[in-house]
Amino acid sequence: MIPLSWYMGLAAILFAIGTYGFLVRRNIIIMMLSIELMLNAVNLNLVAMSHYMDSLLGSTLTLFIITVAAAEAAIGLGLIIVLYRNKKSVYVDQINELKG
Amino acid sequence: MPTYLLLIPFLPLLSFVFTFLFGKRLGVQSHWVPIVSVLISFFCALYAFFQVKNGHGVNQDLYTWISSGTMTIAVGFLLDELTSVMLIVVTSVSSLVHIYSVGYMKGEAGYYRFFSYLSLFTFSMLMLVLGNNFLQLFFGWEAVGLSSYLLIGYYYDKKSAADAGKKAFIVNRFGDFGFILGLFLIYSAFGTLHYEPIFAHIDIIANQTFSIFGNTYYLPTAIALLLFCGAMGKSAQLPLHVWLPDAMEGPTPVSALIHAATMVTAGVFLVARCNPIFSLSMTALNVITIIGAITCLFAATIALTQTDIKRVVAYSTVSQLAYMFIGCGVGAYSAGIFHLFTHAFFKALLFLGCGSIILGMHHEQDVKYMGGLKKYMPITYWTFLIASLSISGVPGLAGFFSKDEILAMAFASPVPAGKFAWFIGTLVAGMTAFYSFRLFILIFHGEFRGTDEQKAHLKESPKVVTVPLILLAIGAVTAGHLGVPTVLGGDANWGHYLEPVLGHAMAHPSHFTEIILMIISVGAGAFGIFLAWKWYVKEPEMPKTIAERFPALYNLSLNKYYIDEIYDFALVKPALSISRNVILNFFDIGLIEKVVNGIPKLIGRASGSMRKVQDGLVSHYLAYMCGGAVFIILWMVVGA
Amino acid sequence: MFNQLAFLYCASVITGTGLLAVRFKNPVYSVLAVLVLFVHMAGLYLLLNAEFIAAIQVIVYAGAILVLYLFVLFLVNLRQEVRMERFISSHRYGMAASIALGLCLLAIIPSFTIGAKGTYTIERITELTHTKAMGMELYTTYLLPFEIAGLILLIAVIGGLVLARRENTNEEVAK
Amino acid sequence: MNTTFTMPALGPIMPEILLVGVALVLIVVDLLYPRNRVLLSQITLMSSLGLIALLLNQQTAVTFGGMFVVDSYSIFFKIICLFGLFVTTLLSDKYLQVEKLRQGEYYSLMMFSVVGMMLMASAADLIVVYLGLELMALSVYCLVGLLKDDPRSNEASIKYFLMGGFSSAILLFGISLLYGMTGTTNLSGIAAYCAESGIMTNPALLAGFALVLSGFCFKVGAAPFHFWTPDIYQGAPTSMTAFMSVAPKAAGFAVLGRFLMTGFPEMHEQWGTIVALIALLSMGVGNIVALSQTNVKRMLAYSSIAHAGYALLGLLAGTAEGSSATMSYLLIYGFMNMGAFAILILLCSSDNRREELDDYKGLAKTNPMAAFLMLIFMFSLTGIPPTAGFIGKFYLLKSALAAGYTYTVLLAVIFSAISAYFYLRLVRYMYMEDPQEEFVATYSPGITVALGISAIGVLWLGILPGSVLSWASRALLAF
Amino acid sequence: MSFPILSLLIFLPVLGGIALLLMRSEDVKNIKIMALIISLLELACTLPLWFAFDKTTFHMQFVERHSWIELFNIEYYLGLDGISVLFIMLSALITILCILVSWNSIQIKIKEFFVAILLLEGAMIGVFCSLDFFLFYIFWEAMLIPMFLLIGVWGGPNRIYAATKFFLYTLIGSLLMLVGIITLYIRGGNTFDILALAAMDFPVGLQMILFWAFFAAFAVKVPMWPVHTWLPDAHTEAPAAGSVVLAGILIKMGAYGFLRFSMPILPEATVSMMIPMLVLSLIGIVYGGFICLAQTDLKRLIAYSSVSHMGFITLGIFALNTQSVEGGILQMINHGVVTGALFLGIGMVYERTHTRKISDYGGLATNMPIFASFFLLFTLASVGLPGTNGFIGEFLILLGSFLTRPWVALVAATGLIIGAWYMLWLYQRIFFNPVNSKWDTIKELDAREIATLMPMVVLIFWIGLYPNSMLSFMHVSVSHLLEQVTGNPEGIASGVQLAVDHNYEAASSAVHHLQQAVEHVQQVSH
Repeated sequence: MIPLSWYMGLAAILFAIGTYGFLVRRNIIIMMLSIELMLNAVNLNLVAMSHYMDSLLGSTLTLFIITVAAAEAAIGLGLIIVLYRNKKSVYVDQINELKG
Repeated sequence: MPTYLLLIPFLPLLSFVFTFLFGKRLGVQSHWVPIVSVLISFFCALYAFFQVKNGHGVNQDLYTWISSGTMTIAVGFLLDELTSVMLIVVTSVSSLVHIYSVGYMKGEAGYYRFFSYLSLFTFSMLMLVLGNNFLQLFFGWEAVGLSSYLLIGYYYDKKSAADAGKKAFIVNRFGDFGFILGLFLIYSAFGTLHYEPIFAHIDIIANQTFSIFGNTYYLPTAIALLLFCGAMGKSAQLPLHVWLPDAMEGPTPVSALIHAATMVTAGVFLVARCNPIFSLSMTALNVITIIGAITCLFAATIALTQTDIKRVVAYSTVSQLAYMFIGCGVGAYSAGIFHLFTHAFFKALLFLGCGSIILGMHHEQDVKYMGGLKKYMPITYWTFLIASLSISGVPGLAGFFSKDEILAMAFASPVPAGKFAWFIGTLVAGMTAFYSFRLFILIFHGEFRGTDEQKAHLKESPKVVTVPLILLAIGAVTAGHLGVPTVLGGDANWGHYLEPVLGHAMAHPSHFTEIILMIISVGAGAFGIFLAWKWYVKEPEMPKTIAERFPALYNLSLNKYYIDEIYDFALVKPALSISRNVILNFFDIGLIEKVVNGIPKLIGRASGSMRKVQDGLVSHYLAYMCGGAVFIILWMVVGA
Repeated sequence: MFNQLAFLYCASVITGTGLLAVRFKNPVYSVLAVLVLFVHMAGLYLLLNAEFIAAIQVIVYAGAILVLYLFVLFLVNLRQEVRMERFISSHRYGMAASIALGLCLLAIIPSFTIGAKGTYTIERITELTHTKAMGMELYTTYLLPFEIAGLILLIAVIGGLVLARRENTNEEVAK
Repeated sequence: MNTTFTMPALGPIMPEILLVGVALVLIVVDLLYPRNRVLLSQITLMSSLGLIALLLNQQTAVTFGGMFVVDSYSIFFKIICLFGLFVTTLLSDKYLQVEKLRQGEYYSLMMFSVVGMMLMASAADLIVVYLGLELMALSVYCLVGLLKDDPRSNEASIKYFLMGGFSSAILLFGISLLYGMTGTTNLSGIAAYCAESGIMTNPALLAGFALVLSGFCFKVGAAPFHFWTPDIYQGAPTSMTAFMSVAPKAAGFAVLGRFLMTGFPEMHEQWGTIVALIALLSMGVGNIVALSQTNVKRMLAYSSIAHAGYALLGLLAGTAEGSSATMSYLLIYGFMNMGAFAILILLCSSDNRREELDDYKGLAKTNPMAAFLMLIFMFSLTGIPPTAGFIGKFYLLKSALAAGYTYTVLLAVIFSAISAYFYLRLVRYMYMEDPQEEFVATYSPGITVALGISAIGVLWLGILPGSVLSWASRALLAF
Repeated sequence: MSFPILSLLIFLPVLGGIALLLMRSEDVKNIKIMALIISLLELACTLPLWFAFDKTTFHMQFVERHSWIELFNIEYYLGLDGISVLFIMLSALITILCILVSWNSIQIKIKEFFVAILLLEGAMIGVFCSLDFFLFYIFWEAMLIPMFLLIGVWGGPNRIYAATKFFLYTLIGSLLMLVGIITLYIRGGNTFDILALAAMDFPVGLQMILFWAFFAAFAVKVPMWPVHTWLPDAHTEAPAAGSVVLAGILIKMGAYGFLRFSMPILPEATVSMMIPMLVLSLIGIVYGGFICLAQTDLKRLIAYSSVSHMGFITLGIFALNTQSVEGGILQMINHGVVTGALFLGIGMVYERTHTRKISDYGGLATNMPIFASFFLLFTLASVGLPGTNGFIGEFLILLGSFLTRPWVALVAATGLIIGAWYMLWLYQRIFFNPVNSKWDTIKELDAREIATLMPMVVLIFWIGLYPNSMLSFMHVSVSHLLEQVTGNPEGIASGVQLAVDHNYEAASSAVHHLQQAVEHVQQVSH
C-alpha cells in the first residue's frame, strides 16, 4: 500500500514547481501553464485523500477544479490575445505601466 | 457708607470717564471737570480728616468683589488716621497739579487726554489708600502704575517716552511679583485679605514657618519681605529704582504728582499700613533699613553729577523715599509717613518749579543751558529756594522736622542697621543740600548759558502756574510744624495722631541725643550748602577739577553706576537672546517643530519607498504574496 | 509492490516533466512536457481508483486545455521569438518564495492526520464503478456546485467572446 | 444503493436563479435591441431593486444539503452586493457613454459576478465558496479588461487574472488540506470535527487554514495580498473600480467572516493575532502608500486596502458584535466609496479622464456641488463625524477593543489619522487651490441619483445609524 | 418635558447655515444680514439660560434626554451645569463678533464662509451641552470640518500648511481619546452617560491609561506644551474670525474637557497626575511668554501668548482647589474675551494694513486714537491689570495654586512679568513710537467695528469689577466637582499647611529677643 504521505509529498513538490514556474517565468502562457501544474497538485491531493478517506468529495471537487481550470484557460487566453493585440508581447515584465 | 467718602475716589473716576470720552469735543475747556472734581475730593478729604480726628473712622464694605469658596474679598473703604493723612496729601497735591497743568500743558496735543489720565491717577491713588483690604490696595497699586505708564508715555510718539513708560510698568511688575506672592502667603495664613481681621489676629503668624523648595522660613519675615518687594518697585528702591529717572520723560506735572509726591510713596504707605506684620520680623526691618540706607546714598551720589534738572530731582526723590523707608525700617512708621507728608510738598514744589523753568526755557531741561534765571522768574526763584532749603533740612522748614525725626529714630532704634542708617542718612543730608543748591545755583545764578532766542522769550510763568507754586511753598514751610518734636518744644502731634494705626516708635532717643543728632544733621546740610556755594559760585572750576581728579567716581555717578547697562546686559539681552535663540529657534522650531513636521516627513519618505515595492511587475507581486502566505503558515504553525 | 513502483515511476516522471516544463526555453516544449505530466497524473489517479477522474484528466486537460494553449501559443508568437529570455530579470525572490512554500508544504505532511472516513469504500466504488458513483453524487449531493460549474463555463464562453471579439466600434459609429 | 433524485428546495436560492435568468435575458435583449443601452441598464436597475426587496423578505433557510444557507448574515451581504450593482449601473450610463463602451455583455457579466458573490455569501461549503468565487472572479476579469483599446485596462485584467489564478491555487491547496484533515468541506462540519478530534493545533490543519486565509485575504485586498488592488483599480474602467471596491470586497468579507466564525470559531486564539497583523499591515500599507499618490483612482485603491484593514478589525474580534461591525462598515463603505467614484465619473469626459489630483484644483469654484459632495465623502472616508464613516469606524474599534485588541486599535487609530492627510489633500485641492481649467461637469440622471443616494446615505447613517446598526447586529443572531 | 432650549441652541445655527446655503451666492448683502440675524437670535436664545439657571444645585439643568443609537446605548443627552453654562453664552456672543468682523474682510466664497461659521457655532454649543460622551465626541470632531475650511480657504498665504497641521494634530489627539472613550464605555458597563461614568469607580491603572488618552485630545486642543505648535500656525493663517473663534472658544474646549471628563471620571488619576500637569502648565506659561519676546509677527505673538495664558488655565484646573478651578473657568472666559478681542483688533488693523509684521507698524495711536484705546484696554486685560477681567482669573488661579503648591505659584507668577513685557512691548511697537508715514492715511474704526469691540469692553470691565456675577454660577458645580475628585469640596488644600514650627522655640525666641531689644532701648533712652 502506498502511504498517503507519498501522494501528498508529490503534490507539494508539484505545487512548488508550479509556483516556481509561475513566479519566475516571464511568458504569460507558461505562467498559466504553471497554474495548471499547481491545480494538478491540488487535484492529486484531493483524489488521494478522497481515496484514503473512502469519500467521493475530493474527487468531485477535482472535477469542478478541472472545469474551472478549463474556463479559466479560456478567459486567460482570451486576455492574452487582447494583450498581444495591444502590446505585441506576452511578457509579464513588459506590462508594468501601472505601478507606484 | 458716608457719601463724602465715596465722592473722594469716584468723582475723579467720573471725571476720567467723562473727560476721556468727551474731552476731545471740549478741547481746551476739558480741564474744568477734572479740576472741579479733584477739588471737591480735596474738600471731602479735609472733611474726612476731621471726621477721623473726631473719632469717626470708617471701615465698610461696598460690595463683594470676588468670592470663591471660603474666600471673600470685598470692595470696601477704610478711613483711619493713616488714610486721612494720605487723602490730604493726594488730593491737595493733585489739585494743585491739576491747576498747574492748565498752564503747563497749554496747547499740547491731547490736552484732554492728559487731564483724563490725571483724573484716573487720582482715582487710582485714592483707591489705593482707601481700600480696606490688600486686594483693593493691589488694585490701586496697579492702577496707579497704569496711570503712570500712560502719563510717562504721554508723548508716545517719542520712542524714549514710550520706552520709559513700558520700563516703569515692567520694573514695577517685578516688585508686584513679590507683592502678590506676599498676598497669597497672607491669605494662606489668615484666610482673608482684609486688613482688620489680619491685623487683629496678627499673633497667629508670630511663630509660624513656611516651607518652600525644602527651605523653611519664618513666616512674618517671608510675608514682610515679599510685600516689601512690591514697595521697592513702586517706591523705586534699589535695585528696582531704574524706572523712576526714566519716568521723567513724562510731562513735568506728572513727575511732580506721581513720581514725587504720591504714587512713589505708595510703597512707604504699604509698609506703614502693614506695620503689624513688619514689626514681627526683625530681619525684615533690618533689610528695609539697609536697602533704604543704600538707596539713599546711591541716589544722592548720582544726583551730584546729573545735569538734567528733572533727573536731579528724580534721584533726589529716590533718595528721599529711601529716608522714608529708613524711618519705617527702624520701626518709626509715623516718622516715615511724616517725611512722606512733608516731602510731598517740597518735592512737588521742586518739580513744579522745574516745570515752570522748563516752560520758561521752552522745554530745555539741561542745566548747562540755564543760569541767571533769577531776574526773569522771581516767583519761581523764591519758591524753588524754599523747596531747596526745605529738602536740605534747614531748621524751621518742613524737611527739617521730618528728616531729623527719621535720623533720630534710626539712631535710637533697636534694629541692628539703625546706626548705619543714621550715619548714611546724615551723610546724605549733606549731599542733598549740596546737590539741591548746586542745581539751584546753576539755574538761577550766574550768566544765562542758553541761546539768545531762549533768552528773548524768558519770562515768568502765568498765574495758573505760579499760584500752585506759592501754595506749595507755604506747605513746604509749614507742613513740618504739624509734628514738631517734643525736644523742640512741640508736642509731637503727628506721632500721636497716627498712633492708633502705626503705634509707637520702637524706641525714642533721649532729648539730649536728639539735639546732638539734630545739630549734626543741620551741620551736614549747612556744609553741603556751603560747598555748593563755594564750588559753583566762588570757584566754578572746582567741580571740573574734582571730576578730572576722580574720573572713575565721576563717571560712575554720571552714568548712574551703569545700572541700566548692567540690567540690559545681564537681564534684558539674555532674556531676549534666550527667547529667540534657545526657546524659539532651538526648542520650538528646532526640536518640537522638527518632530512635528519630521514625523509626517518620515511617513512621507516611508510612503515613497513603500510605493517602490509596487513596481508594476506581477511576478514580484506574486513573490511577495507567496512570501506572505509562507509567513502566515509559519506564524500559525510556530505560534501553535 | 507494483503499486509502489508504479507510483514511483509516475512521481519521478511528473517531477521531471514538471521541472522541465517550467525551465524549457521554448514554451512549446513546455506544453509538451506538461502533456506528459498530465498523462502520468492520470496514471496516478488510476492507482487511486479514480478512473473517471483519470479519464477526464486526459480528455479535458490533455485533450482540450493543452491544445488551447498550443493554439494560442502559435497564434501570438513566432517560434524564434519564443526562444528568448525565460525568466523575469529578478527571479530570485520568486525562487526563494516558491521553495519556501514547497518546504512548508512538505514539512507539514508528517503531522497530517486523515479525517473522518466516508461511506465510499473502495469496494463500494468498484462495485458501482467510479463513474456511476461520481455521477450519483454530482446529481444529488453536489447539485449546486455542479450547476455553478455550468454557469462558470457559460461565463467562460461569454467572457471569451467578449474579450476575443474585435470591436468594430468605428463601423458602428459610422452607421 | 438508493439513487432516487429529490429536488432540493429552490425557494431560498430563488434570488440567485432570478438573477441568472435576468442576466440571460439581458444577453437576449442585447441581441435583439443592439442599439438600446438604456433598456439594459433599466432592466438591471429594476431587477436589482426587485431582488433587494425580495431578499429583505426572505426567510432563513438551508438547502442543497447544507451547502447553501440563507440567513440574515448572507442577506445583508447580498444586499450590499446588489446595492453595489445598482449604484454601479447608475454610474455606468455616463461612464459607458464617455468611454464609448458598447458591449451589451457589460451588464450581464456584472450580474453573473453578483450571482457569484451571492453564492459566496450564502455558501456554507468550501466547494460552493470556491465555485462562487470563480464565477465572480471570471466575470470580473472580463469586465476589468473591457476597455480593450486601453492598454491599461488590459494590463489590469491580465494582472488580476494572473494573481487571481495564483490565489485560487493557494486557496485550493488549503481547501485540500482542510478536507484531508477533516473529511468534509462543509464549514460547520469542519468546526464540529475540529472540536471533536482536538486537532486545533495540528500544523497541517493550521497550514491549510493559513492557505485558505491567504486566498480570502487576496479577495478582500488585504495586505500582503493587496498588490493587485492599486494596479487593477487604476486600470479598470472607473465604474468597474467602483463596483469592485464594494461588491466583491463585501462578498470576500462575507466568506471570510463565515469561514472564520463558522469554520474555526474555536481557533480564535490561533488566528486572532495573524488577522490583527494582516489588518494592521493593510492599514499601514494602504494609508502610507496612499500618501504619495497623485492619481485619485489609485489613491482610492490604496484607501480601499486600508479600509479592508479596518473591516478586518471587526472580524478579528471573533465575536458576533465584531462581525456585525464589519458588516455595517462594509455597507457604509459602500455608500461613501460609491459616492467618491461617482464624483470621479462625474468629472471625466471623453477627452480628459480627470483622475489626477491636479484636476481637482479649484473644483469648489467650478463645480461647487461636486466639490461639496466629495468633501463629505472624503471626511466620511477619514472617519470624521457626523458622517457615516465615523460610525462605522467607531463600531469596529469598539468591537476590537471589547475583544481586547487594544494595541491593534491604537495603531489603527494612528493609521486613521495618517489617512486624514491624503483625504484632506483632495479637499484642500478642491477648496484651497485655484482652478486650472474652467469646466462644468455634466450630470446624467444616473449619476445624480447615485450621488444623491450616496450622500444621503453617508449623512443619514452618520446621524441616525441606529436602524442599520441594529439590522446588522440582528443579522448575527444566525451564528 | 420642558422646552428643549439646548437643542434649539444647537440646531438654530445649523439650520440657519443650511438655509444660508440655499441662498444665492451673489446675494452677498442679504447673506451677511441673514447670518447676523441668526447669530443675534441665537444670543437672544441663550439669555433664558442666564436667568433661569439655578445656581444652587450642581445637578444638570435644561436636561434633554432621548435614546439615539439604542444598540450602543447612546443617548442624545444634553444638559448644563455651572461649569458649562457660561460658555454657551460666550460662544453665541463670539460668533456674532466673528460675523461682524468678517463683514468686509471676507471677499471670496462669502456665503460658504458664513455657513461655516454658523455650523461651527452649532457644533461648539453642542460640545458644551453634551452629557453623552459619544455625542460629545461627534460635536468635538464635527467642529474640525468648518474650522479646517475657515483656515484653509479664507486664511493667509501659508494657510494650507496651517489648516492641515491643525486638522491632523487635533485629529490624532481626538482619535486617541476615542480609544479611551470606547475603553471607558466597555469597562463602564456599556454606557456613555458622563454622569453615570463619573459615579463609577475605575481601577487606578485603567484610570491612568485613560487619563493619558484624554490628555492626548484635550492637551492638543488647549494647547499645552509641548503639543502647542499647531496653534501659532493656525492663528497666524486663519482669517480674523477664525482666530477669534479659535482663541475665544475652540481652545477652551480642551480645558473644558479636562473639567468635564478627565476630572470627574478619573479622579484618582487626576490627583496623581496633578504634579506633571502643573509642571507642563508652568512650562507652557514661561515658555510661551519667552517665545512672545522673540516674535516678529503680530498674530503669532498673540498666539504664543495664548499658549502662555492657557498654561494658567490648566494650572488652575489641575491645582485642584476651589479658587484655582473657579479661576481657571473664569479665566477661560476671560481669555476668550480678551484674546478674542485682541484678534478682532488685529483683524481690523490687518484689513487696513495687510501686514502682520510688527516692525511695519508704529505710531498708530496718532491716527487711530479710538482703536489705540480699545487695544490698550485689551492689552491691559491680557496683562492682568486689576479692574479688568484678566486679573480676577489670574489672581484666583495663582492664589489657588499657591494654596496647593506654593512653588507652582512662584514660578507661574513670573508669567505676569513676562506677560507685561511682551504685551506692552507689542503695544509700544504698534501704537507708540514715531509715526510710520506709511499709515498716515489709515482710517479710524467705523461704527460697525466699534460695535464689534464694545461687547468685549463691557465684558472686560464687568468681569473685572463684578466677577461674582460669573463666579456665582460655578460655586456649587465646582465644589461638587472637587468633591468628586478629591473628596473634599474645597479641593486639595484650603491653606498652606502652616504646621506648627519645627523650630518653634527658635522663632519665639526671635520675637522675644526683639521685644527685649525694644525694651532695652527704651530704657536706655529715658
